[in-house]
Amino acid sequence: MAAPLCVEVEFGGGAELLFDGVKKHQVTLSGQEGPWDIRNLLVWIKKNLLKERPELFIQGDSVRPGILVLINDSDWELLGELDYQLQDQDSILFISTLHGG
Amino acid sequence: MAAPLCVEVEFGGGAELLFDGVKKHQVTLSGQEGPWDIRNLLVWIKKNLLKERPELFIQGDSVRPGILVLINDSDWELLGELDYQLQDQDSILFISTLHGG
Amino acid sequence: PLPPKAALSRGEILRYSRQLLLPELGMRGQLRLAAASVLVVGCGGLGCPLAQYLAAAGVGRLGLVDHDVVETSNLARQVLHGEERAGCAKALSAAASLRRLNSEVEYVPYAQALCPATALELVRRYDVVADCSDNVPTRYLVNDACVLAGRPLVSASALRFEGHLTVYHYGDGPCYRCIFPSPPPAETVTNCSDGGVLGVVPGVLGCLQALEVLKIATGLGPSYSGSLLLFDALGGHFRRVQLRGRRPDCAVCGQRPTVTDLLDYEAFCGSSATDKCRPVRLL
Amino acid sequence: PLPPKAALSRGEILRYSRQLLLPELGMRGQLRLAAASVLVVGCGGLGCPLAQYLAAAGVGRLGLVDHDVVETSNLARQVLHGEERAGCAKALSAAASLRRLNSEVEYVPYAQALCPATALELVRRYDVVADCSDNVPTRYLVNDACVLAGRPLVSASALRFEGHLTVYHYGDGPCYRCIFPSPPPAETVTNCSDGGVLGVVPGVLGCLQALEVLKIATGLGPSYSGSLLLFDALGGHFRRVQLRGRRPDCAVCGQRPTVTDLLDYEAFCGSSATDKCRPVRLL
Ligand SMILES: [Zn+2]
Ligand SMILES: [Zn+2]
Repeated sequence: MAAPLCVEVEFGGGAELLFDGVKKHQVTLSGQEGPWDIRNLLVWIKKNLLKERPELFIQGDSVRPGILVLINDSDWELLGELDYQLQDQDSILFISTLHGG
Repeated sequence: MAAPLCVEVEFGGGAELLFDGVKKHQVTLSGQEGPWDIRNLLVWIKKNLLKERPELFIQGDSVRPGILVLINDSDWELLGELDYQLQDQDSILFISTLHGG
Repeated sequence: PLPPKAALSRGEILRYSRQLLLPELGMRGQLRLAAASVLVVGCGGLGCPLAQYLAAAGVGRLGLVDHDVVETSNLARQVLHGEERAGCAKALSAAASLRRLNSEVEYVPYAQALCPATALELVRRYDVVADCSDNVPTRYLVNDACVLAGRPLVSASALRFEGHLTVYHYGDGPCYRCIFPSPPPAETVTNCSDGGVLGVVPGVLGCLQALEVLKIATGLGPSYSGSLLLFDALGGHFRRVQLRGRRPDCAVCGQRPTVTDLLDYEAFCGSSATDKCRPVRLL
Repeated sequence: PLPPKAALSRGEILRYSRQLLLPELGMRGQLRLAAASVLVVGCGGLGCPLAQYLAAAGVGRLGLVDHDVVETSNLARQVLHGEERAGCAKALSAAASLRRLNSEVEYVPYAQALCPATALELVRRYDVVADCSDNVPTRYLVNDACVLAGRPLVSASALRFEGHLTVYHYGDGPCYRCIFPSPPPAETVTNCSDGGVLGVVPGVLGCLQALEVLKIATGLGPSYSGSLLLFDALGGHFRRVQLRGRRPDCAVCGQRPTVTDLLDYEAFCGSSATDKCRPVRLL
């Protein structure tokens, strides 16, 4: 049984508009059987934070194309993507890419 | 006898030109009788780092007017100015104010 | 200050439509902006991009102060002036260029140096002041005039590859004298003619300065009151540092001010606000 | 690419004197800049300030691509165009304004959309490309053309109060497809007409983008290859995040590329590069 975790979940680039316009969320993830990874976190976000139209944020078990995930300010691709195991006090940032000029 | 300290000393805004153009200096301050404070650090900098024209950096026992001192990114005035006691791994930034437009 | 504005014309609604769409700004913010006046002190490397974006955004009135005339060596950074403006007063050149971009803004060019005899009266006619000047006496003069007139001051500066930005005298925040009670020795002051500058560095800073002005004028509030932004263009680094609060013993904004009228700032600083033939300085 | 330049004229030395004073740039950097050519894709909110500072700094040749014409609703951020340019092609309007600022630069306006049939040939004529476009198909098209032609790509974007900046396909750094292998669903894409934008936000980003172009063109090297700058104008926050490196399995810059020619990017993205009457989108 893993201990509960506190993480900061942030949204930007417009992704926050799916979360009532709130950019920063302090999130407590309760202790559970296995460790918390990004895959679980996405399920948790969909259930607990997403206010509308989940298909604009989640696609399958990952984020939709055009959303970049940053774990402690580093591209999640460097850290195992969905399999990254969350640590206490991690900061997870979901940025919707901008295309405007 | 206080333990030796490692601090980062940085110069900017043109103050680095008195230090061979080097902006960042990793500095080890040896153990000494009393604690290291900014007053001592200035004496140390004058003796060990300053390459030319100390009067453009130091005036009396302080920095000359127009140089702003930041301790871990906070104005030294909030932290006791010359009397601030250095901690290991502190970052001390000396910024010469710019006036160009 | 201008009278409040009740509504936008159809042309204005079209022109500002992309800003009106922003819920944080919207019609309310745009109307505040249209009723706001901004004094730009210096139409050089900072003043050009700043005035450009303030005019484009639809500020009501822009005062443009500069005693200088356009020279070829200005054109690598002072983007409102063109080649055919060589020899023209910068304040007039800036106003002419801005009018092409947005003729609905009122432009008031002052082709003269800001001087202690008139600065206070001038600053009182505006809601927000942007210090885009290039010398120490003017920076103290603008600061003291803003404190005495009760106006917020958005200040930026740039030299070589570096730039600084902060907001003075806003809310409980410090003024320039709170941070720098004494002027620097004249021999330590470098200007752009001596030290050089990459033109786009004041470009970045002037845009950020315009953003702070716009946030103050629309009621969103500034981000850099009581903190200072340091920009290092070579490394692409931005760094925000925390400044002290207002000093109770500040000579101009403190509890018992000793500066209650504008002074002779050239004497105070030991340097000139307009002389361009200063000796080469080291720093 | 332009031929190397051996020396500056007396007029150029005067014009660029403040940059020539910078030891990191100097005569060597200025000559490299004078021999450099930059393709600006999009003459809107980003392209205007970018082209302005590249022209002012003395880049040798500036290509200016935009299929669009100037409208009143552009003027709150597209500062190179003026009121009297309404209805003119943006590429021509930009070139005309830039010529007033610096007639020594060669301007090549292309008043047409960048399209797959000609983009590769066009990009090959320039040393550095700046993506100042406003839609997804063009961003993939510019990226693929830069990778296939072997050119560094300085990319910025802005919407509402936010902006992003990075450098693609420079050294070992990733390309746009390395980061975004699949295009976003069309219904998640917001442009400035739908979402709004504060004009000075693309102003800040366009200036920073120009700075990256200048550092590449003068040999100083970029600061944002492999990292991404996030700017939040409401909070005044800058944040640099670390991106992945070049992906060995990238479809265009990887070890076994499947994209070896330019494609139909509108079909790939399911959206149009030029249609301005897209339905309102949420994100
Ligand atoms: Zn004060
Ligand atoms: Zn790639």
